[in-house]
Amino acid sequence: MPRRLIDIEPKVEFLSILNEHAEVDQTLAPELDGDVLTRMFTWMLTTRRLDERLINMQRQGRIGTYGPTRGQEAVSVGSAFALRPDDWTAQAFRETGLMLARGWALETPMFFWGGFEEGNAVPDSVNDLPISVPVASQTLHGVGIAWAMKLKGKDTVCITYTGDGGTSEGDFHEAMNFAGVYQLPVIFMVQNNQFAISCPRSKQTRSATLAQKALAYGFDGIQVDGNDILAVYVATREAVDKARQGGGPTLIEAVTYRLSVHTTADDPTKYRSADEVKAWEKRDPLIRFRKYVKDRGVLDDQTIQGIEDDIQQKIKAAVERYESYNDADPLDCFRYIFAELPPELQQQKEEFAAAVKEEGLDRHPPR
Amino acid sequence: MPRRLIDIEPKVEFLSILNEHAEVDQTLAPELDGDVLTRMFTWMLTTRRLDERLINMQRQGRIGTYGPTRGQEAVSVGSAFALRPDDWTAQAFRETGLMLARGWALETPMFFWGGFEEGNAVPDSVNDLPISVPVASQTLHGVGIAWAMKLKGKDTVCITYTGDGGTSEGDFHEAMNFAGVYQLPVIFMVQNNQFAISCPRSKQTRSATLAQKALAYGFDGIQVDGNDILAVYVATREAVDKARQGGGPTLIEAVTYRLSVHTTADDPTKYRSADEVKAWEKRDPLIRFRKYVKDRGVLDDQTIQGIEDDIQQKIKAAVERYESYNDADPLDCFRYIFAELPPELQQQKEEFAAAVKEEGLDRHPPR
Amino acid sequence: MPSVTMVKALNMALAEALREDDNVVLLGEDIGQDGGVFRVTEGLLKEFGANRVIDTPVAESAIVGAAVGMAVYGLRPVCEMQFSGFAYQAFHQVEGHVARYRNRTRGRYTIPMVIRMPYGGGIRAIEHHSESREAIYAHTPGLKVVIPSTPRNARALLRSAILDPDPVIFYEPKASYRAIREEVPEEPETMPIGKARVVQEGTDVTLVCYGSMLRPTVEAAEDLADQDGVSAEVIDLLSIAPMDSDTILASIRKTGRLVVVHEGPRRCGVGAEVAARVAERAIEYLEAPIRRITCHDVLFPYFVRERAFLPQSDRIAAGARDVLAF
Amino acid sequence: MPSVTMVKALNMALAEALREDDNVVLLGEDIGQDGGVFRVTEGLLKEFGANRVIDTPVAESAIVGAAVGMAVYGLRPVCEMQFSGFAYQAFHQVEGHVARYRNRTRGRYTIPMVIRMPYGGGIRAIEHHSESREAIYAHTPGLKVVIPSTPRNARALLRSAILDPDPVIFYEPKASYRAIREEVPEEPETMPIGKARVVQEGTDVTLVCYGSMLRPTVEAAEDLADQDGVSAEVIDLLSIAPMDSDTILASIRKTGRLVVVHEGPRRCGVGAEVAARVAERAIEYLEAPIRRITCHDVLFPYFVRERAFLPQSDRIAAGARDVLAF
Ligand SMILES: Cc1ncc(C[n+]2csc(CCOP(=O)(O)OP(=O)(O)O)c2C)c(N)n1
Ligand SMILES: Cc1ncc(C[n+]2csc(CCOP(=O)(O)OP(=O)(O)O)c2C)c(N)n1
Ligand SMILES: [Mg+2]
Ligand SMILES: [Mg+2]
Repeated sequence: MPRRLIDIEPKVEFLSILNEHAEVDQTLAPELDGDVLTRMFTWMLTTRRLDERLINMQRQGRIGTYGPTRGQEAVSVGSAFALRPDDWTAQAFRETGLMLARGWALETPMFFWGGFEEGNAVPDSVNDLPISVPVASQTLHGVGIAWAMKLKGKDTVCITYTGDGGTSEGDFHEAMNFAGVYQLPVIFMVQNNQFAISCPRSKQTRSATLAQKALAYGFDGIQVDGNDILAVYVATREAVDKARQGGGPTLIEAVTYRLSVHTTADDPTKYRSADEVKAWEKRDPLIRFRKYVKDRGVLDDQTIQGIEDDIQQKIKAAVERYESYNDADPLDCFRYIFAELPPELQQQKEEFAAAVKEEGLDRHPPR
Repeated sequence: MPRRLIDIEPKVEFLSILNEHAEVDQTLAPELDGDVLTRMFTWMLTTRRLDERLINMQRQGRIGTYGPTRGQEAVSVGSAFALRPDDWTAQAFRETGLMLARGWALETPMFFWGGFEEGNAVPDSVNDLPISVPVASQTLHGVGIAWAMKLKGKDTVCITYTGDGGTSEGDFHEAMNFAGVYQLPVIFMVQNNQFAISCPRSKQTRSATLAQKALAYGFDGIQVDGNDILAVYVATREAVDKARQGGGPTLIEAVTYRLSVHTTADDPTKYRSADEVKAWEKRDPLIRFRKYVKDRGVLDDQTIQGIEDDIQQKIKAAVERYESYNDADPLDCFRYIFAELPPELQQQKEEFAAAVKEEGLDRHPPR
Repeated sequence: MPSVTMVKALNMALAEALREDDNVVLLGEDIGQDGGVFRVTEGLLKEFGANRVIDTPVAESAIVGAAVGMAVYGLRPVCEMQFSGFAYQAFHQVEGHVARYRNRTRGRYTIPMVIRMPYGGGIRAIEHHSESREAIYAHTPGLKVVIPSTPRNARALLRSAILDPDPVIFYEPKASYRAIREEVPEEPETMPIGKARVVQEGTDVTLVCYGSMLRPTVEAAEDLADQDGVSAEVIDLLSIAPMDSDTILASIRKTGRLVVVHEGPRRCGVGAEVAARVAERAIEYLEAPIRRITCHDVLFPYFVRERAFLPQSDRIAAGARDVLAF
Repeated sequence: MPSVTMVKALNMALAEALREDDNVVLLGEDIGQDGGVFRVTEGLLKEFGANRVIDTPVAESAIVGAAVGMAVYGLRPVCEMQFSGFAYQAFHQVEGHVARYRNRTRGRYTIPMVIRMPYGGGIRAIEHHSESREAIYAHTPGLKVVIPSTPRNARALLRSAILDPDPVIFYEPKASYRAIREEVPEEPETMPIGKARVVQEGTDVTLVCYGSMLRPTVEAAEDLADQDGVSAEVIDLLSIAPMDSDTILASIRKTGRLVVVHEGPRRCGVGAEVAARVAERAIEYLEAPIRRITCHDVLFPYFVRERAFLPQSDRIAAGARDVLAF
């Protein structure tokens, strides 16, 4: 047959379990015990509350420009729960929920957005990369980590995160391609929050879904409701299990929405309507998951209030740790550049030390 | 339906018209009159003969390293015939057939591989970019040209060429994505010649076809038998017509084979078997097209011999023009760098001129 | 004469170019609907439409690479890289094609393109948003590299860059975007690319700077005058490729002393080039070692530590005192 | 002691590293089955297998970016860029991550990585295959940049680079790949990164060079001795970041005259840096203007014109005569 359709493999799926009315598809819902559901809920709520606090801190000038995560908590928390502690992650910059659920300190994001390298303090026991600012560049690091795991014969996996905008970068393509060629235990989580700053998803790429981009690399893609933590969890879990067993990579498109500004320097009224935002606020992942855990009798208003209080306590303590930190020695830039400082940098360090001392900047308070 | 397959659009096709036994599918064969078929054949044969000559010239040290095109003539000649003169092209480095069919001088490839900038002498009447060496980088230039055409309201198109290896580069991805987003009149011709130097197609990417990569960008992809000039012509023509009418981009994967070395510096016995090459030699695009034009009564052995003689004459004349060219002034590097030479470069030019004169290199014969 | 910030001045130059020449098109991330993350392109989409002011996906190589095609075709693209720290994604297109097309085709195809990008520290930004790496472009043959320092010269130089028949990297000191206002004429003006500006004449020491370092350098010159009675000559390079050797050398022949100031790293930076030119062509006039006041050859720190890291007027004045004391 | 080419010496160093440390892996285009387009990795796939010597698709950013992940995880990747002219495709990974990870994470994650790439002209290659742009890496904080010049130091320095806990750009002079043979010891050896080598002592003029310029520079020194009775000191930098100022300055204090030689463009090149260091710290010893013998700030020509373009011993000797005549 000289002119024929090519049958494209694999197929691309869509998955939703807990919809915006908090209706749940029982056949698809994962079996998670009350403790896990409580922790999921707690981390989502913590992420939300920390986000609110960080916005306030930015307004008060206590940190710099900040990139909120409001509305996207289900993606980063849900996927975090599908991982083992010995798995690795390579985040972009809107995965605060992941960091928290993986065990990062609550004050670490304050340090990051506050202008401290201390904001990349990966806890000792945690295998995560810090925030990566150049869009999509970290997808390649995730590939490299997964590759190293495979070469070393481990059964661990690595998950990388990027945004809808990130899928347009060459690095995303090269990462996906290497992952396919070497069948690496890597999961590409694309947080499709509908915008790359002002660029709407529809103008980012012409493909109907981001999930189908996996077809270009010969591996599985799945689109999930990213405001549905159960769907995110299930899809990630399946991808992780498959990767762990040598089944190779998966692309997960999590369809969500950035309810807040791109960063605190951004004015979204320039590029989207209040109505659109309102419509998405109804699909808030936290509202439906709160209802779900209540409906299932896992939590009630009182226990939730207890969790709220506990979170506020913890955030308060984190803010105090952040604000009382005073060790911002300008000479640090010479301390971590190389394992051993070469003579010419030793000399620059001395020159610099003398200058900042002379200028009274050596005891420059961090804020 | 909360878990379902996503229907992927558009579809990807495969096309073959004139198979390796020179059997033709009459329903699909384009209606081309004898004159066109003769010219197609002539350019294919010219490309083959010039290729043979260039390999000889390399062996004799009359040019430098050379990248042959043997076996891939149907792709570049066939696609050239689907274009109008006012269309543009952005080639990689294995499209000699395209250059010739578009009107480039026969000696120009000699200059290019002989180490002269004169090897980029685009004829005045021709809208082609010169050879582009950084793999896949030219796909973006093709996109930019198509974009300019669209912005200017032209009905012209641009075709870009790259190899199977080129599809792995970030630039290919970014070019495809922009083409889709802006619905540009651009055709991506991928010469899948099964190798990127030593890397076989199967290790270049995991996707079953290269054509299906178009799905990642929401536009049409088609795989054609790249050793079948009729299929190449038809697929390109359809893509060109669609683009001209505002229908946007197309990816064409032309499945072919590099019958010769990657370049004359390459030793393919390191990475492929003689048997494999032999099998592909049977699928030589020239053998089947020669049979086709003979079967159709367009040419006979005698007319073909006449064409051969004429080609040899023309190549001989081209070699003479190349060999008699003696104008390789080393100062040229200062002549074309900017429209106007800034003072500091004027000064460097004088310094350089004095040095080469002193060293006796100002009259350095080119070869 | 309206008094404007550099952001506004750049906006004016872009609007003027778009108005005068249909072949001018702008491309970049968030430059249309959003008006640019620094608002340099504010209002331009509305006035000129989406075919002239083009919002792109997040893909720097595509922006520059597509602009190469546009330029070859005959347009005059003006690309914006959102931050200089993300222009490396496009560097292979810049080095491989933008800088080469005229030479490669012996003038048949040319690249009348401008690539604008904000650079430098001082705005309390996150990683990759504070670096200065102008020397990388200055080291790349085939490019011109222009760095304005005030609203008026920013507007005039951007106009010159857009009118230039060859590619220009237009490196914008983002710390100066809104730091000062300056009067600009009603009518568009140009400035020659490759000419430095003697900001302040002096006889004792030459301070060479550009971009956002102009302000602290002028302050240092004032301090030196006030506190030491020293007469410093301040040169604002404005273009680092080509670089105006004549103005620098004339000054050194007068003062015999050189301090070069920049934000970029020291090793193989613009300061090295200035020093080398003086050591080649005016060594006999030098009365003291030259001095480079620059960021050090380490990574630009996150912002709580940047104030100490960036050269300030104190450090520049101290450098001048050193060479004066020799 | 076997006598080997630089290609073989590099091959030995790679084999030794692969043999000694399971964490060493090689990645690159055509480095496995094909043995590398210059045959530097010949035989390694066979000895060490496809998990250690990895053929990749054509994607430079992926090679370097994946190697970042590998390095963070604990491997010691050695990447090959097929030509330095195609390393720009990965430059954002180099600048953005390779150079930064240790500093970013305050030592929690480190990048013990080597990126090898052949550079330079003289092999009659097509466009993009002849350039030298080492200064771009030297200008990037967080990198070491090593440039060997002979088989023996190539082997020793590559070993040091692989053992180094931080990222090293290993810039290989391809014109020297097979130009000479040199005896190398049976046992692997290292050389300290950051130390220059005085190739030939002298008292009248200092010639600073590196990489493939070593040969013409030594020839020039011989010419100067033979024809002019001039005693030239030849310094081979071996590493341009860090750069061994002490050796350069000690020489200038002795000779009072400096000629710097390199293939890369002049503006903001390594020659500028050497000149600036001398002008900062040994100006009082300089008896003549310094001189840079380099490629000019124009594009590297296609190969029929390259012989005149590349600095040769004549041009270097002429430069030395100029500064000696001052
Ligand atoms: C390579 C690169 N280009 C540009 C930027 C500036 N920038 C920061 S975030 C962003 C948009 C990213 O969009 P997306 O990937 O959808 O992530 P989101 O911000 O929506 O989470 C851009 C363009 C950058 N950080 N890196
Ligand atoms: C960016 C870049 N990387 C590497 C090279 C070296 N190189 C030249 S051709 C080639 C293989 C290209 O393969 P493919 O795209 O399939 O084209 P083909 O040679 O088969 O025509 C490589 C790796 C290059 N020219 N450009
Ligand atoms: Mg987004
Ligand atoms: Mg190929």
